[in-house]
Amino acid sequence: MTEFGIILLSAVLVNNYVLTKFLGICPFLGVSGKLETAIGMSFAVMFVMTLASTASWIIQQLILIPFDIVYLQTVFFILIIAALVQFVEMVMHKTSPVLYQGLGIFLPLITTNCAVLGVAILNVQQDYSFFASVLYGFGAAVGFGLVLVLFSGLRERLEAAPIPEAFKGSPITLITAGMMALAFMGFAGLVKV
Amino acid sequence: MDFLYPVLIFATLALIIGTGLAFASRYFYVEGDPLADKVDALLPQTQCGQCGYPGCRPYADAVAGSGVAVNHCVPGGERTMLAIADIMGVEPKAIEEEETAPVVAYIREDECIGCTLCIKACPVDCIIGAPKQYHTIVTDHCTGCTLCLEPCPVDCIDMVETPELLEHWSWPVPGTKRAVKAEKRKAQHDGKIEGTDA
Amino acid sequence: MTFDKEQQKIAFTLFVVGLVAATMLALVDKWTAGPIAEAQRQALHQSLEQVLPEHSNDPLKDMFLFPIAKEENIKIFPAKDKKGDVIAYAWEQIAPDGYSGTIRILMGVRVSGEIAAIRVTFHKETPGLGDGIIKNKTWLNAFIDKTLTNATWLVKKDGGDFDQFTGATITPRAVVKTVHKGLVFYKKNQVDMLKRAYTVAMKSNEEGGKK
Amino acid sequence: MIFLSSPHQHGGNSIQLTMFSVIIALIPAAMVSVYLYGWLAVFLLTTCIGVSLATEFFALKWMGKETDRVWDGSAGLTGLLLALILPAAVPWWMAVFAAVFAIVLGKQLYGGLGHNPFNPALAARVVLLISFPLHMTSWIVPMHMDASLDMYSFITSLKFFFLGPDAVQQTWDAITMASPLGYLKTELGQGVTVTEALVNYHYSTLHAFIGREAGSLGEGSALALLMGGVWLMARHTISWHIPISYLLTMAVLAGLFNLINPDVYAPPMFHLLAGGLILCAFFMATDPVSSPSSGIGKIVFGIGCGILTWVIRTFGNYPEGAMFAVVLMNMATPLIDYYVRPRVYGHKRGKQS
Amino acid sequence: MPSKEETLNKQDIFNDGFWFNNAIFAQLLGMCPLLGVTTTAENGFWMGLATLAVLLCSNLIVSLVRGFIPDEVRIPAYIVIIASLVTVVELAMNAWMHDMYLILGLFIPLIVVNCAILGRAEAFASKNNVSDSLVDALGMGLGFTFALLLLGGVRELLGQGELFGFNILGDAYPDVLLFILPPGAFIALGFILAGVNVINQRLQAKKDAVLQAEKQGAAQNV
Amino acid sequence: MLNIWHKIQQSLSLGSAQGFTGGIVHGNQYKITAGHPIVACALPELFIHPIKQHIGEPCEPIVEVGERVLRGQMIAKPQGYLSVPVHASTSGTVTCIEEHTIPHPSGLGMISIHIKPDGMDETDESLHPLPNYRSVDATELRERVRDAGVAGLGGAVFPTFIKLVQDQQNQIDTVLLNGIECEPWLTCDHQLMLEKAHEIISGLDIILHMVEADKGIIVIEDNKLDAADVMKQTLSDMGLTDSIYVQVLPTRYPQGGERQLIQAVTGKEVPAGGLPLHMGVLSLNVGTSKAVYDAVCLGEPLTERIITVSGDAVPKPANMSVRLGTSMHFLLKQCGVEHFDGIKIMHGGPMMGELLNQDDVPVVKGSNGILAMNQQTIMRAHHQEEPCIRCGDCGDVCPAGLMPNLLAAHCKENQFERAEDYSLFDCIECGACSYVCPSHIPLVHYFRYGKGQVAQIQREKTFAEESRQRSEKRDARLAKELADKEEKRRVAKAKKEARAKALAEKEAAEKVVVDKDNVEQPDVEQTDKPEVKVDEKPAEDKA
Ligand SMILES: Cc1cc2nc3c(=O)[nH]c(=O)nc-3n(C[C@H](O)[C@H](O)[C@H](O)COP(=O)(O)O)c2cc1C
Ligand SMILES: Cc1cc2nc3c(=O)[nH]c(=O)nc-3n(C[C@H](O)[C@H](O)[C@H](O)COP(=O)(O)O)c2cc1C
Ligand SMILES: Cc1cc2nc3c(=O)[nH]c(=O)nc-3n(C[C@H](O)[C@H](O)[C@H](O)COP(=O)(O)O)c2cc1C
Ligand SMILES: Cc1cc2nc3c(=O)[nH]c(=O)nc-3n(C[C@H](O)[C@H](O)[C@H](O)CO)c2cc1C
Ligand code: SF4
Ligand code: SF4
Ligand code: SF4
Ligand code: SF4
Ligand code: FES
Repeated sequence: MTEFGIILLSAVLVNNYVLTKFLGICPFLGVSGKLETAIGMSFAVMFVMTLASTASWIIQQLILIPFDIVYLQTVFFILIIAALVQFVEMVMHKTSPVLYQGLGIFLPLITTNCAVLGVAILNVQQDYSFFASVLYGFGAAVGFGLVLVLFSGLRERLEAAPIPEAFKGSPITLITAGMMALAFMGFAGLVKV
Repeated sequence: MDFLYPVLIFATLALIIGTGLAFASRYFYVEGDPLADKVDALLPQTQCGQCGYPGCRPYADAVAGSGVAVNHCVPGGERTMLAIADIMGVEPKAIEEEETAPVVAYIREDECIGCTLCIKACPVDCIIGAPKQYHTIVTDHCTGCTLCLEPCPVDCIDMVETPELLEHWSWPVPGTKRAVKAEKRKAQHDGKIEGTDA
Repeated sequence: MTFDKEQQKIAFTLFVVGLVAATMLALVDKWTAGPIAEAQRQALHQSLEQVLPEHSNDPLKDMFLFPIAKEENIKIFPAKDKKGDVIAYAWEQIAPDGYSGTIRILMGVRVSGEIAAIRVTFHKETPGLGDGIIKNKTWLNAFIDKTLTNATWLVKKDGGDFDQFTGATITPRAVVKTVHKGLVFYKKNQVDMLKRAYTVAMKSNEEGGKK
Repeated sequence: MIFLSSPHQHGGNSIQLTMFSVIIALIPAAMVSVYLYGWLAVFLLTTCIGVSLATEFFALKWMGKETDRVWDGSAGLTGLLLALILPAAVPWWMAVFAAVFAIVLGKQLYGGLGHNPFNPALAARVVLLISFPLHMTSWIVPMHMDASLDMYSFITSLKFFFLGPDAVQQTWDAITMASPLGYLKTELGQGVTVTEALVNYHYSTLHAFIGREAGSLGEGSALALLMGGVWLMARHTISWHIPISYLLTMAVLAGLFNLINPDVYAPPMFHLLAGGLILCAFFMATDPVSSPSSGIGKIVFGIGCGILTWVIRTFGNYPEGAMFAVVLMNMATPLIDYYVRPRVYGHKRGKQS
Repeated sequence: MPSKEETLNKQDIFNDGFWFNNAIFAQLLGMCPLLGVTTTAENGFWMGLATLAVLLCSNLIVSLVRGFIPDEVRIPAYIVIIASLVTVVELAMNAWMHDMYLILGLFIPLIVVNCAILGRAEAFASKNNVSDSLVDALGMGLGFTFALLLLGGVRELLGQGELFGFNILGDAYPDVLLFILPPGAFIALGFILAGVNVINQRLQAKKDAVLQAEKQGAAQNV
Repeated sequence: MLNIWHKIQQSLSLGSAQGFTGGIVHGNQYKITAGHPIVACALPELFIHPIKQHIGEPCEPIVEVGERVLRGQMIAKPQGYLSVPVHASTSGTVTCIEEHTIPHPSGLGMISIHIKPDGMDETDESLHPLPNYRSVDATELRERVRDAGVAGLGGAVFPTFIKLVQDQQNQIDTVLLNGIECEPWLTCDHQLMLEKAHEIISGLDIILHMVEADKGIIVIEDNKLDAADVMKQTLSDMGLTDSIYVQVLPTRYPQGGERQLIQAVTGKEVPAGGLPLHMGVLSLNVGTSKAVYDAVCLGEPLTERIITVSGDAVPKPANMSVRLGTSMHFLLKQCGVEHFDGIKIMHGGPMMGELLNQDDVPVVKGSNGILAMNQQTIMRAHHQEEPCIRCGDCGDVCPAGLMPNLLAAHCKENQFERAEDYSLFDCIECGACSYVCPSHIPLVHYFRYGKGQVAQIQREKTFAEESRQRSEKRDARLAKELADKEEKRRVAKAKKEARAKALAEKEAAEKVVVDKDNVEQPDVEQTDKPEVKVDEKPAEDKA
């Protein structure tokens, strides 16, 4: 039980994907403009990442290792992820046009979200058990979602601020992300791995 | 030939996924465009055609359907543009024409010859009058779209500014004298920077 | 729902793309497999070179497994002179109690029980504080020629012979403790290790001979 | 025509008044720092405040704002607080770096006073901590502890401040020591129990309270800080919500775990008095700009700070968690403001409109 | 965005990819490798080259096969193509640049999902002919490499006082660890982007001035 | 100790049995005019009666230019339900009926009846006194209150008769008389209570009778204890202590706000969107109560009210009894103001009142105070806005429990949806937030701006919706007309055909088929037409 708690804590806070591992930065910067969208995106990513880590574990254990074709890892994983995302996109388009609109062009971009492929690869590198790897994927996504939502809150506040011309837009956004990363350094060592 | 395994395994997986996607694309096919409705709801319904489309709904369809720019509706003003840009998820664009004070059409009745041409032009039916008699515009219903100006053979229709009503008066944006002055100074400063840049 | 021509095309395209991609990769893999193995070997070799004294064999080739617990082995890389006598060993020792996690140390020990050299191969210590264990050459060199007896295996702060870094005591403490543990381990298993080194060598010689 | 809406009367409070009352409230703590570290404290205080003001001036000028805003007190206060949370051992260039960082990145890039999402002084300190961990985790031995140390005369201090320990023929280890929190953290890692560690350190609650332990400039004396803090609360410059909920959460958490295992978890009184907790709770977590603005939001903020501080202190790498906790909660401030709102008259809680 | 089959000015395409539509500076894409591997200029450089190689090949292949791939599987198909190219690069680096391979680590397979690459495949290569696509890839890839090099240089210089491993700022320079840690990466990039903003504003101002002059000239001619 | 707990409760906005949430304590500018006996203001040269002096629909003038009117004569009659009449304040002749500036922040004008007094001050006696009100039916009394033009004198000028209703579902059990007078400078209610205690209490008794309530509470703040004493004394003199009592509350602004008052007295909150009535409470200003008494027992319509004339530019501040329609210029002159340059006239108190840009504005029913302030005093209060430091003081004092800083920020950025989400419309515009803001942000101004914009957007939306409907109707009509025409043509054609058919009886059957085709063809063309037409129009327009 504690093992799982540690995996979760580590993935969410200590080794946060965005702020310490530099994964999934593009959507982190791109979809954080509005709180509602950020929340929607968080859930989408949570869903996809959990699925991705599940799928990658299965593929790794049942196909790649038995057939000794680990060098095909990247291709296998990305194909599965791309298909998964496309599927989610179709379903979402059909069932929830509002959410679909909100996530807009970013749904396809989940495919190209490093965090998703990253979770798949890191996951199998860590030799987790099946349940642990699913949890790890979920935890990483929660970490992503958490900082995304926090960040969107901050950005909404920034919108009203009289920021100097040269720093308006992406520069101040990045600096704020940097400040968040600074703050997250405080979690260092909570989990020693 | 031991490298045939991986090739086959992978190609099979690709085939399975391809098939799955093929079915899914059929099954989850989405029709229609609920977006256009949303955009339409935002438009002022002036039906003036300044956007280059025959009315508000067609423009909404064009915006939602074929990605036409969001800044064509002049009467809607900046607010509408921003709202549309927002739901379309695109960058807002500046509106070319300036927003003007609200106007309504007014017929100089003694010059009117009662030709009824303006009635036919008015998209919201707010001109009353019978043939050969002078016509009047129901000011409260006029959207100020100016479509009636052109057909009038004797040019007896003017656009007049609507007077400010006490009931409709609302507080302007706050700004004390000093604040206004500070803003001006800031603007000058910004201008100066640009000036030196150029 | 039908599986009409259009749909077939979708599935087929992906199939073809997959086929081509996989074929290409399989070929490339075949082509690079050798160089990759060589590169990995080289990398390991380089670090071994740093901790082992001059030798004339290939420690990688002579590597043998040594049991430290039930079903748990460590890899030991022996160094031999021209005559084929073992002169030193290298193995990896893990310090679990670094400031922010484990520290892996590759230590080279002469048969006589003196340290040839140590290198840290992996750590997560604070840059600027704990990372002296890889950057601070003087500190690393202090370990050379130390034996169980000719040094007090503690940091200076605790009354030993090894420097701590300013503002960071935990990291060196962990390293010193672990290297010490390694030496103790060596002393205990000295004989077995030697035996094993020779049996493995013989075996491989035989195999080599057979081939 | 310029329309002026009611009210046409004003209570007389102003930004300047607010900021200067906080500055006044910090004077006792600043005086204690001079008592503990002598000229070093004076140099650090003047450098931080001076550089903050100068940076603020140039930043305002560069952005085309009125430069008389420098005197609204906020930059001076940031500088003062920054100095108070730095160890006495930092050299001049680190103080300058921190002050510039605080004002430029912490504040002016966000549009100046009122717009910065993070506490500028704390952000600057975090940057220093991760950039220069050595300087930021070693503490000059306070004057009263080892008067034999030739560190506190004007000239020596000056040399030390500008040229470093070598210039005064001191080794770093000789003039610095561990703070109670740092010491405890190291010892616990060695398997020593809390009680033993505190005895070894000669820790005394009374000393921690009146201000004789090593640490950052301003965090020495809980008494001096409390005097200022309580005065501010009485003046309504700060509200009670954040300090009380913060300290209470800390006390409760520490107490609870101390009951469970007193060998591993430090007692609540130690936690409350150690490190910068009081300073943070009264002066930094309460920074109005970067904390929530409703009462109930402030309570949530305080509780969050308390939990995070305790968790980081107890399980994290860093001996002191207060600073990180506040910056982390700063991040959550917009969300707290959005989701945790006071109940509106005539509405049920949680339901708007 | 060019959507017609006409041949575009190669110079424009290159400029566009290298600067005006730069993945990093303009689109904020491909941020992960940018931030993740740029602790030194050298790392940034090699990462950029690896990406450039993949980008060139993927744009080439995608623009070759663009007619044959149905919309529904466009993304999976492109991404499989890209992924195999990346794997090739990965295997090659592992074989012949083992040290760099170890440093770049996870970020090599992640080139697959570098938004810039798929983005280009989608937005440009799938709509343009081979030569244009290649020029575009070159511009984009070099632009990306430039950005990586720049950020890597800044971080190395400020963080360690060195550049490509050479000591630049002298021994007295205190290493500001901030810049080699994650927060510093974000902050340094923020400042670089601010610089880019300023440059773009100047460029725009110049362009406007030129246009203005042309207009006036035209008016006088009339 | 209790006090501390009280404060904690308030800060937590848990709500409390006594007092209301938030609020501020003012200075004591009221002392300037406190205790000054009411003096009658002289008759001016000209009376100006705007045709709307209450909340609701405007009245319609029923006098003509040149007509002679008497004091108390109805000169404008109400239109619609939410409306009360306007009466002449003295006898004289109507000189003109035209637009005149009214006390309104916009500085805009309204149709007003100008009356030149003849100095005789003759009274119209068409309303006969009803001193025996207990025997009169409530409905008749209600009519009387309306005919007398009584509207709330507490500031909101809501037609009083509407409030005095017996509702089946919500039986009123408590009537609160609002003697709070929490605006810092005003003392008109205070003085009224001192001098007209009897009338006020009788008025309350009438009201209790009308709404069949059994409890009346006169609520007074503890800075007017003398008034409370007088009230208590009068109550026991009149023997009404069973049904009516006086409650003294600690002084705090804006306790006089209806909802705050109810919260302070009963501990209950009026639900959002609800009325005090739904809580079984009715609150009226003490002046209104006196006006009800005048209307019922004396048969006098509302033609005069008590006004505090004060401010730091007024040499002789006073509480005056002023006829409605008197110009403020005249009023201030009476109080010693000579030069009108460099002073600003404020209508109402400084917290809720409005600044006027002119001085020849008439006194209306809602005027409870006229303050003349030096320009500098005003400008000091309206100090330049500085950035919000998010101190939260504004939220602490907000009686409605809002977060004014965020609300104002959203209004400023024109994010009105967000602002509404933050309960913009629950703000009562009391001004407490602006009063305490260290950054001098005109918060209330932002809210007013926001509310105005929201209303504007709503109007535009409604208009757009109407336009759409009109446009659709028109399209339908055109289509129908077209179809009708078509039908006619078809019928005509059919007839013609029939005739032709009759003529060509002998021709072969195939031909009929062709004819049929002919009939259908134009049909197809015609249905296409409207679309084509719509399509072309904008093109023409552009050309
Ligand atoms: C941010 C931070 C990072 C630290 N990193 C290390 C480290 O990597 N290695 C280490 O031994 N001590 C590290 N320490 C220092 C320990 O907290 C502890 O103070 C030190 O090891 C005790 O050594 P001293 O007795 O020389 O002060 C770090 C402290 C802080 C605040
Ligand atoms: C549309 C509307 C309807 C009202 N209806 C009633 C009513 O039926 N009964 C009542 O007692 N008050 C009614 N009121 C009066 C209010 O409750 C309140 O007394 C009045 O607006 C003045 O209060 P204020 O000065 O606090 O705003 C109504 C007010 C409005 C705006
Ligand atoms: C902020 C605020 C303060 C008010 N202060 C007073 C006051 O001091 N005295 C008063 O009679 N009415 C005051 N009112 C008006 C009351 O809300 C309410 O309109 C009045 O008690 C109803 O009585 P009326 O209809 O007789 O005027 C205030 C309203 C608001 C919104
Ligand atoms: C009660 C109070 C506490 C403050 N605390 C801080 C602080 O911790 N750090 C800081 O930089 N400024 C502080 N300030 C000053 C000011 O709010 C700060 O400069 C702004 O964050 C800059 O926008 C404080 C101000 C007040 C009134
Ligand atoms: S009257 Fe004229 S301007 Fe007004 S809506 Fe009709 S056509 Fe448009
Ligand atoms: S078009 Fe002009 S002339 Fe003709 S009816 Fe209309 S107003 Fe009269
Ligand atoms: S009182 Fe003023 S400065 Fe303070 S939070 Fe409210 S608006 Fe901001
Ligand atoms: S004016 Fe509105 S927001 Fe301000 S204190 Fe009064 S009710 Fe609250
Ligand atoms: S590069 Fe785009 S998400 Fe990582």
